[in-house]
Amino acid sequence: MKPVLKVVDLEVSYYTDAGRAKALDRVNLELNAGEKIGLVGESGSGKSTMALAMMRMIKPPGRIEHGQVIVDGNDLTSLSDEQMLKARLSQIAYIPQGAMNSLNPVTRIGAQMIDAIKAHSPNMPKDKMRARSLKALESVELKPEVFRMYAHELSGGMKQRVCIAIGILLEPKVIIADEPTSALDVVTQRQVMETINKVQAEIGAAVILIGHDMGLMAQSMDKVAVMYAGRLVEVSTVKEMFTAPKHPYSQALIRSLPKLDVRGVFQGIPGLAPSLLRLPSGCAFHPRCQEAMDKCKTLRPENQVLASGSRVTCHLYGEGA
Amino acid sequence: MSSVTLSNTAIRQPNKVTLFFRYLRRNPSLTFGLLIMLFLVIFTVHGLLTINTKDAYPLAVRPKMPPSFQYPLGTDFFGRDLYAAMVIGMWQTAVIGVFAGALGTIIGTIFGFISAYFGGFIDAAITSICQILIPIPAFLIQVIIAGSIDKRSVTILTMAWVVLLLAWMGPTLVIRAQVLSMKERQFVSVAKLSGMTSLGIIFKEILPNLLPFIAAAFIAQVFQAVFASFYLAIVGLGPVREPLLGNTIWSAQTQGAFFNGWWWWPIGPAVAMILILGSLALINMGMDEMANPRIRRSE
Amino acid sequence: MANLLEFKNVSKIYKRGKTETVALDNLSLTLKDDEPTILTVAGESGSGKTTLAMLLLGFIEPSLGQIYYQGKDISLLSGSERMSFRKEVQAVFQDPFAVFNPFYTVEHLLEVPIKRFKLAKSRAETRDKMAEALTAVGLQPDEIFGRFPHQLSGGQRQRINIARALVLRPKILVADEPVSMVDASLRANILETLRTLQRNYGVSIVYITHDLTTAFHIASSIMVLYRGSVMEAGGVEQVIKYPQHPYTQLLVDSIPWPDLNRRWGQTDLEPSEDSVIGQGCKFYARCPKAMEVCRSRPPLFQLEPYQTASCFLYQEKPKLESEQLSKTLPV
Amino acid sequence: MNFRLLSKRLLFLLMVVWAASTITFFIPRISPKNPVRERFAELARTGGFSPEDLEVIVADYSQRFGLDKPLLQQYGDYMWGILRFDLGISLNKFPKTVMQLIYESLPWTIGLVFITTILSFILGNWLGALAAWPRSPDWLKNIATSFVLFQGVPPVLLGILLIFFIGFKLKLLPLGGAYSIGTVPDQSIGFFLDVLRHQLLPGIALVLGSVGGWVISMRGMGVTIQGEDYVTFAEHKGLGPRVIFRDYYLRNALLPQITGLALALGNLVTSAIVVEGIFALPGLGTMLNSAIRSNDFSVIYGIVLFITIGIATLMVIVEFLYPLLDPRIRHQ
Repeated sequence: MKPVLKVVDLEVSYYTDAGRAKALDRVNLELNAGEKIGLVGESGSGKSTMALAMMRMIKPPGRIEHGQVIVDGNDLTSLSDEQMLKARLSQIAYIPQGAMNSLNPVTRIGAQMIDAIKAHSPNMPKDKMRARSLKALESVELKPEVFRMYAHELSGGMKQRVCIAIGILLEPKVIIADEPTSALDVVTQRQVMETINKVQAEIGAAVILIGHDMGLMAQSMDKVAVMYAGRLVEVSTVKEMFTAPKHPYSQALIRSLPKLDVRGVFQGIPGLAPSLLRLPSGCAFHPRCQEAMDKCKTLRPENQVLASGSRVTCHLYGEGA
Repeated sequence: MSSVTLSNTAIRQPNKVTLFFRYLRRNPSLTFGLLIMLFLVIFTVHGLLTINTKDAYPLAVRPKMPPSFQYPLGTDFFGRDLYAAMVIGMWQTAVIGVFAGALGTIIGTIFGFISAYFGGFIDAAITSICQILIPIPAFLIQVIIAGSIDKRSVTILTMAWVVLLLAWMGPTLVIRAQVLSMKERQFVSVAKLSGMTSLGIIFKEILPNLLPFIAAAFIAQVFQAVFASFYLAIVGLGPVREPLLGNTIWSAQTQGAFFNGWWWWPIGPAVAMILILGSLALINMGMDEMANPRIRRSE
Repeated sequence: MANLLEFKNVSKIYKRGKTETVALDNLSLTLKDDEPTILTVAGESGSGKTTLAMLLLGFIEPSLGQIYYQGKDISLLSGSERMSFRKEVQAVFQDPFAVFNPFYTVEHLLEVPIKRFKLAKSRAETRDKMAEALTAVGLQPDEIFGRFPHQLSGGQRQRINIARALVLRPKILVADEPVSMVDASLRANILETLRTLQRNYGVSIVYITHDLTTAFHIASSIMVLYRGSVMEAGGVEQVIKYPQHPYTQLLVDSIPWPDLNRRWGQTDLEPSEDSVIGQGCKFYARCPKAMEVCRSRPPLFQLEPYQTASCFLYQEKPKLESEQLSKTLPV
Repeated sequence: MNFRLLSKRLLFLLMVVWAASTITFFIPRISPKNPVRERFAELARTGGFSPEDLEVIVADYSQRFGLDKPLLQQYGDYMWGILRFDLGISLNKFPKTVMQLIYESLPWTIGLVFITTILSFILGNWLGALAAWPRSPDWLKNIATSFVLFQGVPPVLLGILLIFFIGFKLKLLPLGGAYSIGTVPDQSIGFFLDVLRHQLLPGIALVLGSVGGWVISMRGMGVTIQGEDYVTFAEHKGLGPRVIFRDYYLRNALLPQITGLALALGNLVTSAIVVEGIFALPGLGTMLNSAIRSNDFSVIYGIVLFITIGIATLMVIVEFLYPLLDPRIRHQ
């Protein structure tokens, strides 16, 4: 199966007063149509930067240094600005984290849906745009009345669903959801996640869910990608990740999770996340790694595919091990 | 919060002076404002040390002289050396501005704190008084007050008082709003839990955080005070004897300076006033930028 | 066995114009002096859990009912009693950044309580006390002193908050969502610190959260609130493994367990839109099992020794007076 | 519209009017200066009559103006007069009433103030929005931002400089006056153009002097709005910069500016009054100027009160129009 999304050697830096911070360091990722992947990591690990880079929405002082984002055969990084505008939403859509404030407070929901369609197909007849918007609202299980409402008349969960509806208006190939439920209660969170899964299945899009809640990943994703200090350290299927995580960081992450069967057994990851301004040499995780070897301090590990299908960036695996 | 997490081994910070200059480079309005202000201060101080104060008053020098080496800004119809008049005028403007500005800010800060911290009836009273007074153009009230004072007894200090009377509402409302939002901040709850009293919380927890706002309010007040005293003087309600900048323009105006070809008479004080108000406005703007830095979004 | 803290039929009603919001509805609760426990108060936003915390800390006063601390009504405490109440009932808040005054370095947070409650006689002793508290929560004092809050990580900041409470040797610690803004990988450490506190220093912890997974792991008992009323309460293992109230069932069923064997169930999710509560069960409008009798307010029914639910599904079970609620909360 | 809100706002308006009139009533009366005496003492100095006559005249006038009555009764009469739009009689242009004088000058000031307010609102907000908009080219940002510099400059000083450079040095436009000396006011286009020519310099001074304030506040507003999630999300939707600028950015940033309109009008009126004096334009300002010069106190108080009421009324009107523009307020 040909991947619908290919991220190749993506690198993003932020230029600050204190120096250059590599927020994304040679990240590679592939995703098939209809596949759902969760992107996890501590804050500052580069998850959100990854989403913004894929949308080509990195703003100064940040910059995409190099790399490609290929959606359905088109390299987004080589598009002109105008072409990129068209590609957003129609090729690759983004569902924001702060749904509370992501809708324009002074225009109706319907107008905000229609202007999105209009930006991509200016010649579509008005009633067709309207019909399409109403259909999207229906997909996310919102009443058609929402079309004529304002953002402040909706609850948090409803606003998040409006954002999802906007995201699927043009049936994109890839949907990026950036912590879409972080501000919601568990029940609403579950409703929103189920809505995302439902619309994803309807249009057959690939989904990237960014978050730090491993529970959400376990409940609704197919694969999990773990980021650490701007680097992708492991990509595995959910099953593999929760039963046999490969990278020591992933292992620590899984160990830190509360379990259902035994109460009171969990442990955190010792140490602190490194500053992106002065990353440790070699493997960035080595100061916190319990299995660190000498070469981890000097040599940066390469990404490799294991027999299990997991992709991992660690010296413990491969010929050298 | 920035997207960069600082680790244990914190990045070495350059010293404070370097940081300040680096900041100035990024905040041009503050830099320009401060530079102009510095120039004005040097000009005035230098002038006060070198001029003969008497030259700023009528019948001191030959009248109606255009700018020359002896009288760099010329002399006026009444026989005043306009350079000496400008130096004295700047000094007096500074006195009015700082006096009314400082007092207005202090009164406003106190009222703002009282209003926000105690709430209830006191708060309602103070805020409604401010809200009712604010739509009334201060200048017009000042005209009435200044007009009701015997012209011969108007001094620089009376000017300052007149200006001050309507200068406290702005800072009151600003500080009140700030204290109200601070009160809701969690560090105030924690201070309560740590056993601090209301008074302690006001002075030790809230006040230090408001210093930038108070400083900004002070600059804004000085601006307002200078502006107001200038307007009063320019319509002839200033202390008539004093060479206040507005007064000089007013007398040039009443003597038809342009029609008579004495163009240098009003131009000097006009430019000086523009520099004073302009530098204050720039500093104020720069401080606004400092107090509300744009928060960069991060993950 | 003296009662450390007692809520007696406490209600908190907020009035805004003509609308009244019942934030907490007739709650009775007791914490014992000699049995340090961790009690979870769970619920979504608007359930009244934060109101409960504010009442407990004495920041707001109940509209109805009384709160007693060591047998005395906290609204009638004398000066010295008030001081010791202040010292002994402490809190750790959700946002580990907002509790720091941005004007000061982080030790200000620890210095103030030591000075105010006169816990140290000299500067050196103050410093020792601060260092001791920081060490107790697993921090290196040298790495903390002299820093500003933004120079520390979220996990470090939250531990300093716990250290602040620890300095005072409180009897009760209200932990209001202490880990929801901390990275998942650091949560375990913070929670572990809290539990050590309870065990080693005999502090009773009221753990307020909407996250049942962490509650499951550190608490011994749980009380589930919905719109100000107790829906279900009891031993944490009992309630989370075998929830009986439809609301608790919905909550537990929606927990995203990081466990492949425990998937989200198929419970029908009723829309959570507001509807008139009236005099009936507060969950009536959303309840899949609502009956005619639910139009009146259900009392608590005792299901197990350590489990009670306010639901007519269990009306054949013995009624439990609301004052007896604490009996079903194991220590 | 909500009836309670309406009555609340009207009460506010009444309070403002009451406060303004009370201030204008009491301040002169607690001062030791007797306005009537002041006025005639001046006439006496210029040699109209003897000091003995002065006392008689003052007594006569005081009686005619009701100044001999008890203070509270005067206050009552005064307030009652205001309610009937009666601001008293001019001391100087007796027997003309203050209201008559105001009506004569008002159209000039209204014309100048309204046109300049609207121009500076549009220009200032447009420039401010462009200055904060990240996609504006640098030169445009710099030009827009440089208008901020005018914020510190009182229009009257700009007026003086304009008179000097454009009127006096270059002789492009008249130095002052409402229309050329010798022309007779009529309805012709020629006369209209002549008036416009005379209003141009004061107009420019007022617009330039007030535009900076709008640029600053709009720029600040713009910076806040462009950081809002809905603007970012609009970009994620693939909307063009034009649509985002107009529908998401400008529209939201402009709303709070509208509330500032009435207050800005107050400042502009103040400036216009002073500028009129410099340019010798007919209007409330010149009237106030000559009233100050001739100690015509009833006219001074009358003008102050009239303008205050006008501005407070406009504030209330703006506040009522605001919900029509902002759906969030409308639904509350």
